[in-house]
Amino acid sequence: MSKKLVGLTVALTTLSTALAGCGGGGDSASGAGGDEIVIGAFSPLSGPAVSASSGIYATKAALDKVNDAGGIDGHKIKFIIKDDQFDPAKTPGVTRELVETDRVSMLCGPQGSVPFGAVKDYLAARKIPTIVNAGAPTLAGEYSYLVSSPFDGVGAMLAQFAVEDLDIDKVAIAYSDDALGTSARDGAVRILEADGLEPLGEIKYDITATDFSSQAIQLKATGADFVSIPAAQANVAGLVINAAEKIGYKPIWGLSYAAQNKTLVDVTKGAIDGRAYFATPYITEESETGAEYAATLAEYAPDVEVNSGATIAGYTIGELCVDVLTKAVEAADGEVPTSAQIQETLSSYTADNDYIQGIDWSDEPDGAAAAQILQLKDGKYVESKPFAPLP
Amino acid sequence: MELLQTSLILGVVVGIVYSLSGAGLVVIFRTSGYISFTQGDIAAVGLFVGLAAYNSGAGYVWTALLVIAVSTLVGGLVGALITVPLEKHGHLPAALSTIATALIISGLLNLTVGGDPRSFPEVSRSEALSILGVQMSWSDVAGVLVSASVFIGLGVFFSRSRMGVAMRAVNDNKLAGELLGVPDRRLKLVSWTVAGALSGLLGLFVAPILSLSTVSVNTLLVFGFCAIVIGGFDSIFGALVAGTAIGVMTNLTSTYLDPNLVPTVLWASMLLVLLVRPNGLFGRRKLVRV
Amino acid sequence: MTAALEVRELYMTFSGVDALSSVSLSVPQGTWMGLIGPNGSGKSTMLNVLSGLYKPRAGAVVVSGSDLGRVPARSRIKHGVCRTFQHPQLAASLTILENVMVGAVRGRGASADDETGLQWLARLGCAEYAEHLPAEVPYGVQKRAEVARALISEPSLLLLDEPAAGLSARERAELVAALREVREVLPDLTLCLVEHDVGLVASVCTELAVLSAGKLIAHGPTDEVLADDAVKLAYLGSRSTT
Amino acid sequence: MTTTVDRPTADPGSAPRRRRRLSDRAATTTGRGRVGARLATLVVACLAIFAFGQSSTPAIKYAVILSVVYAIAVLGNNAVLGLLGEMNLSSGVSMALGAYAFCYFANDGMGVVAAAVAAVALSTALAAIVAIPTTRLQGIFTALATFALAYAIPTLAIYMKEYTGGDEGTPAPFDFEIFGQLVSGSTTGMLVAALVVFAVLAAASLLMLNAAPGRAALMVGESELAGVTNGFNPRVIKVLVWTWAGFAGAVAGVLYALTVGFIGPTGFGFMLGVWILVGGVVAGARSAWGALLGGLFVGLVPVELQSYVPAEGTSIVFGVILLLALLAGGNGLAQWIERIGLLIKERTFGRKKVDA
Repeated sequence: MSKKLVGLTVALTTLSTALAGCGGGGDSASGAGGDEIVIGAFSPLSGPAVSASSGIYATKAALDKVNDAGGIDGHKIKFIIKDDQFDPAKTPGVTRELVETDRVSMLCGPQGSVPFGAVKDYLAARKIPTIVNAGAPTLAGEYSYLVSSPFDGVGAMLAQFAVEDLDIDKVAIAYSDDALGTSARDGAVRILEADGLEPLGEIKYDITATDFSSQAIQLKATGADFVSIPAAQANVAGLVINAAEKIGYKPIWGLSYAAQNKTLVDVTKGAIDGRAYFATPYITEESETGAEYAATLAEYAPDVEVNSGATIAGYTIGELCVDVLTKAVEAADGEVPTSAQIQETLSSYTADNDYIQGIDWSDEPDGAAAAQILQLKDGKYVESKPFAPLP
Repeated sequence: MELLQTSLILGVVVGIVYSLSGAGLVVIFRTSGYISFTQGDIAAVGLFVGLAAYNSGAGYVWTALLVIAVSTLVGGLVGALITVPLEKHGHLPAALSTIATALIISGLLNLTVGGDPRSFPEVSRSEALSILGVQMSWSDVAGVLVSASVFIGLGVFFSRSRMGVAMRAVNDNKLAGELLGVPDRRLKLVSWTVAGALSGLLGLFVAPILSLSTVSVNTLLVFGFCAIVIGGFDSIFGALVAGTAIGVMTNLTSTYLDPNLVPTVLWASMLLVLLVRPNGLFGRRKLVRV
Repeated sequence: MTAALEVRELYMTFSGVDALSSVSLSVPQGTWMGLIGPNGSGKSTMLNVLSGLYKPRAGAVVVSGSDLGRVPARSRIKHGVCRTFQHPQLAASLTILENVMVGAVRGRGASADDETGLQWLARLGCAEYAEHLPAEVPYGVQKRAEVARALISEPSLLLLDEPAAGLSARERAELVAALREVREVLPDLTLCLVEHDVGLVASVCTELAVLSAGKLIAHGPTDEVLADDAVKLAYLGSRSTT
Repeated sequence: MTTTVDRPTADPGSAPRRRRRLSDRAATTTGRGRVGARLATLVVACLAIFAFGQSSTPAIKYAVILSVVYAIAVLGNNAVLGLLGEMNLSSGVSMALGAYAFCYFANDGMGVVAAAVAAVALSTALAAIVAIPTTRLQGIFTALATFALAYAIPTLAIYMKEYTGGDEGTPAPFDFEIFGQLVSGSTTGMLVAALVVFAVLAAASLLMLNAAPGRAALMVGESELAGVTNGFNPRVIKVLVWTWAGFAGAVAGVLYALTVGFIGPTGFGFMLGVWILVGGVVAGARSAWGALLGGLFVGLVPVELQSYVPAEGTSIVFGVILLLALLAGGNGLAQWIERIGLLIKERTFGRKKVDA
């Protein structure tokens, strides 16, 4: 008996060592020390949240464009994307792989507030800086830098737009009881109160619900002419809007870049065309810079939806990463920068360029302090109010 | 007051959809004694085929018929090829095989059509009538009417037709079906086919509201489960009443309590009903045979 | 001396139909009583009431002087009541001996060890199957194992539910021999035997009770009851009337 | 009086001495008996997992650790599945309870060990309370009630955000050290801690299965009527089995929190309960060491599979594996491995010697 057990143990151990060899050995040579700048990100490439991954493909397009133009001072960027399925139990695993096996020097555009929340402390402990593609203000930290405007400001800007530009004082808010939803609500309330108003209703919804008729009824009962749902993703915003319009309630809708994509237009069957406004810190496809963006995307990521908020955000982050890395390479005298050098660049970085306005990470590592208002008109997003600082 | 009555009316409308989701499950439970976890995926296959036809120019009626036809076929195939043969190992493996089928179908759908939600055609969004100040679209009216006729049809089927009576008997006693001249296996296949058709029909009402994705019909399944548990497993009528009650209850919970408590309230009320009436509100009390 | 089993005015109703109606009988200690009657006459119902699985609508069940009305089924083994089932109820993953020893855990023979269990199995003629699983042994052995499990709990009242149902002629003969062995070893045991095979009942029991449509129509010494006209009528039923 | 029925294994002439011992064949089909060999297998399996984890990349090691954590939940759920034959879809709920309570206590200033003990105690008590109504149900009713509960957990966690951190989740202790070893993430300390806890619980469940508690649970699970008439209280026994499952789930939840270093509501969706159940079915509901296979099925296979199958299609592979397991009789991989082992043993030593 014991002899067989020993045999079995040896066999299993050999097998496991062999398996481990297959898994790990391969890519270790291509890590740090070469000519490449190795950076990474995680994203839901599969699973229920897969539609959010357009952002990472856009980030990659921005980096590919630079690589094809010769890289940064001769250094090519190696961008490694891992799939975490938007599942915070999987995120730490793939992040460890990026940091410990692939030895990335920074993360560029990993997606999702909750997944990033699961690794924020780990990355800080490993001193790996990250430019995060997510909106929760609590994610900002010593090593994590936000690009997207804080939802507090987005909510405030939409409320301000309704009251001052559309001249509507009957405003209601719909929100989910999470970090994004509540901060957007608080921002809107703050602005309304400053104008001596108050929201006619603050209606809560559950993003996983199958029935939004209760919210529709409550919104209709407020009698508001402008309903703001700043933090909603397109699919949820679509369900809320559909439920309301179904019972004959057709207000003007205030949304943000989170809902700015074809899913919303498709799900609502174009019913809100002309009645939907989006607060976003990102460029439009129609703008001058947007033309270059669209051309790059058409070349490097042709399958990705061009005028989606998530895609534009991802691309912008890619452009920012290039800018940051360029400065870091300069600081490293033309060599591949270390994580510490990138972190140093980030901690004093400001951006006021074609793609993004109002970033000053030397002060706080939070997102763009400026945004514009777009209107959905004939299926296109057109500028309704130009870039302005968030109220 | 208007808030309350609107909540009630819309609760009934959505509750009837829940009931319909329960009805398909009851049909399978009646003959087999377990629950299918794969009905939502069967519906999704039908809906995506239907949507493809619609996008290439088929009218709504043809689209709807195609959805039901495909769901019927897929439902029948899943029952005939996978689940019913596995019953020889017991109810638990058979029920688990429906989970396996659900995983396979959803994987295939994710590979082929992807995860993006998209809109699905409906009967008509224009207003048909107004009840107590609540507007109802033609889709709502069609949903209520079709569901009502399905429930009446199933009720008549189970109480009048030879096969329906045999279906009722077969779960209690294997021989009963044989005595009525309908073989056990055929009854089960018929129930899977009918359940497939019902899930396709359900999908036609769900997809326009929730938008069509690989999981949209599935998310309703838990409400169907609760409807039949609360209504009583072998009672089609019970599913109707309980589904409607759940629709109203969830709507009121969402309006007056907190939307994030809806699933918890659902679970608690289900447990409560089971404790007071273990066979559901309208289920027959079964005698323990010793 | 108190009777081993006394049943007073027992009523049991299923959805409005009386399955047992005003049944009263008294069985002295050490008596082996056969409970017979046509299908649906209430025999099994009676056994289920005695073992506590059914709650009667009215009436009392008194065993060795104590009223079991409020004693749940699971506690009756402590009062010396134990039973077998028409279809053997053995745990499929426990060996025959382990199944037998289950009777000792909560029964009155808590001190019984494996040797006692083996002894009972040997007396019932199935010791060699002790370490087999129920699915591996003949049906007759499964039924006798249930008897052994009941006996190891040291019951004063043993209820056997159709122990011969489904057995071959040879297995029936083995069962009768086994039951006679039991009577020799435990002369004080009171037995209530529900069985279709009247011949088998008559060869084992000294008393017979006859149920028909929920009513007790006869109770007395075996030969007297078998000669009773009412019993013949009830048993031969429609055949005698045609 | 001797029986004349022809049974090849019946041999009245040489009655074995230890009558309770199961034959190898019976031991394989029931998952009982051969305690010594099974304990040895358990230890070997744990050592093999340790060797595999140690020799892997940090990411694979992390997945292995999570697999061992899931294996603990599978182990608990297997008691409900294997002993009572009930379908429990709420193992993820027990994990969520344990994990949330642990983080709450730890973030509240309690020491890590004290927080873990308090969390497991609280979760086990809650599991017992929920088990009281749940065990009144049977079969498919149990499955649906636990399904509805599992479905409710993520939104309930958001509702109770004061304690759970809502959608943003809550951090778990990530600097806990024991014997100078850091127990967090993909450290060796974490791997050893998870394996030791698993081994202890698996050994306990193996021993219990072969002792009085296991026999009582089997009696009630496989033949409730006989259990009742022989003096067992099925409700009490069922509540105890479910409480054990809740306890194991809570332990897994605590270790999960330590491993991941963070918990959020989306990690505890109803699919987690489905996976844990399916892991038990695929690996074998009666096998203590088999629970490790179940854990790997839940924790490692999905990660590894992505290298060979497009990520969107991995669920197809899972569905097919589950179907194959069910077609093979639903007894699980562990039993098939034991059967093959038995076959080899019989071939090597001859049938007679093996049975004696």
